[in-house]
Amino acid sequence: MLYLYDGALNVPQILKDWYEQEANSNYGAYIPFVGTVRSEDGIEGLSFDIYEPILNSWFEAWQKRAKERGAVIKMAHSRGDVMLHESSYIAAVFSPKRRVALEFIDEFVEDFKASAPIWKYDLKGGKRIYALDRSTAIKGSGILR
Amino acid sequence: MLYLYDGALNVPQILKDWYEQEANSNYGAYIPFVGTVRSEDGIEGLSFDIYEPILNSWFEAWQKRAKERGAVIKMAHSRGDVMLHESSYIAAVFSPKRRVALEFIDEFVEDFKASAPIWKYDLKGGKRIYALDRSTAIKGSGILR
Amino acid sequence: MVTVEFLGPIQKESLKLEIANLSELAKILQNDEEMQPWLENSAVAVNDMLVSSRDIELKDGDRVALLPPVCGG
Amino acid sequence: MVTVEFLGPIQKESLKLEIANLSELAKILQNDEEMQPWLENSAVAVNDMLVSSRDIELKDGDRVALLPPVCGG
Repeated sequence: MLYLYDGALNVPQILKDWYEQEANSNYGAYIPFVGTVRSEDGIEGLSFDIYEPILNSWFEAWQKRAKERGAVIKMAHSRGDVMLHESSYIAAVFSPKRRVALEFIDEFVEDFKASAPIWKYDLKGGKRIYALDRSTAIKGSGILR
Repeated sequence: MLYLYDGALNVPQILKDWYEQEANSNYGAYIPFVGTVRSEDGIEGLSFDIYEPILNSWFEAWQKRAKERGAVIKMAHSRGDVMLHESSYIAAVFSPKRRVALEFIDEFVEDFKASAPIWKYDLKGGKRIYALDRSTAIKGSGILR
Repeated sequence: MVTVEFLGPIQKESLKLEIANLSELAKILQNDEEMQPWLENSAVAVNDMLVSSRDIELKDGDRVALLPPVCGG
Repeated sequence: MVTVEFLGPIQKESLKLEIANLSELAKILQNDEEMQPWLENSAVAVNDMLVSSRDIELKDGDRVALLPPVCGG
């Protein structure tokens, strides 16, 4: 339930597909988080690199944690360029009860930001500039220094 | 940005409409919470009464709090009957940054549960039974006892 | 004349009463046995504003509402 | 032979090295001036598992990856 797309996400379609996939699973709460490219610092858009093998194992570990709490997670992310006001990221939690879903979406999105092997670049003046200042070193970084 | 409907909500349509309404507002995060009727205790569905004047003023107070933090809230709720696996509630927060949206959706949904003047009934054996055991007395209740 | 409405699951027709404050309303409703449990757990709004004390003066045309425990969503 | 890959924004071709552990890799990369800042802030994965210590033995066919700071979403 991890979906990677080239370019911007079709948000209404993905939110609809996921809702319909779980329509008969008896979950009481569905909380998607949608991340959209904001206009700031004169960027034209963002671009993303993804390292899939580690993203997959990171996601599977979260799916297991979700399952232990009776929940399920879905996630979609863009590869390559995503322009202003387009969306690059959707994460969603389904769970029987609202508290689990509200807590899980927060924990998941924060760990995603800190750990998922995805690199962000600003698109500016036709160049692709690594967004180092907004990036987070993965826990345990620096062991080779 | 408070929408009341007779019967179940068209979730994909509402999520799409809201996304498109704010497509150029430069919000970076969009977090809807969707509440769906679960099969439990042999119910056939739920039914809702709403007292709109107080719901409107409660919602407007929250919209003002959201605005102070640069965010906006939207909410949809059903009136009357909503059957199993149909949805009766959507709340959504849009904000420039993710932390505000993640915190706001949690606070909003919890206060909604505790304060919004909506009454829930189980539909069971053709009857409409007030769900007192799952209901919360509004803060300040009991002053006439 | 003050109108008193009973919201949601409270099965009671609205009342029109000559009362000057919420304490007078409390006395009237306490005499209605079916209202006892609702008085315990209901909130009160005057002209659609929730109030937290009985010390509210009422004037002609005011509307009082009783709101029993809620459960939206 | 161990393959070393540099992910995301690190502009460096992958290497094939005869090394027995991550400490040997560290010594080699520390001699590459352009790699200095990346060694400070990159995490290390061996065969796609993140590791938290240099005390990892490497064997023929292992794959090491350097992961610089991330920012998905």
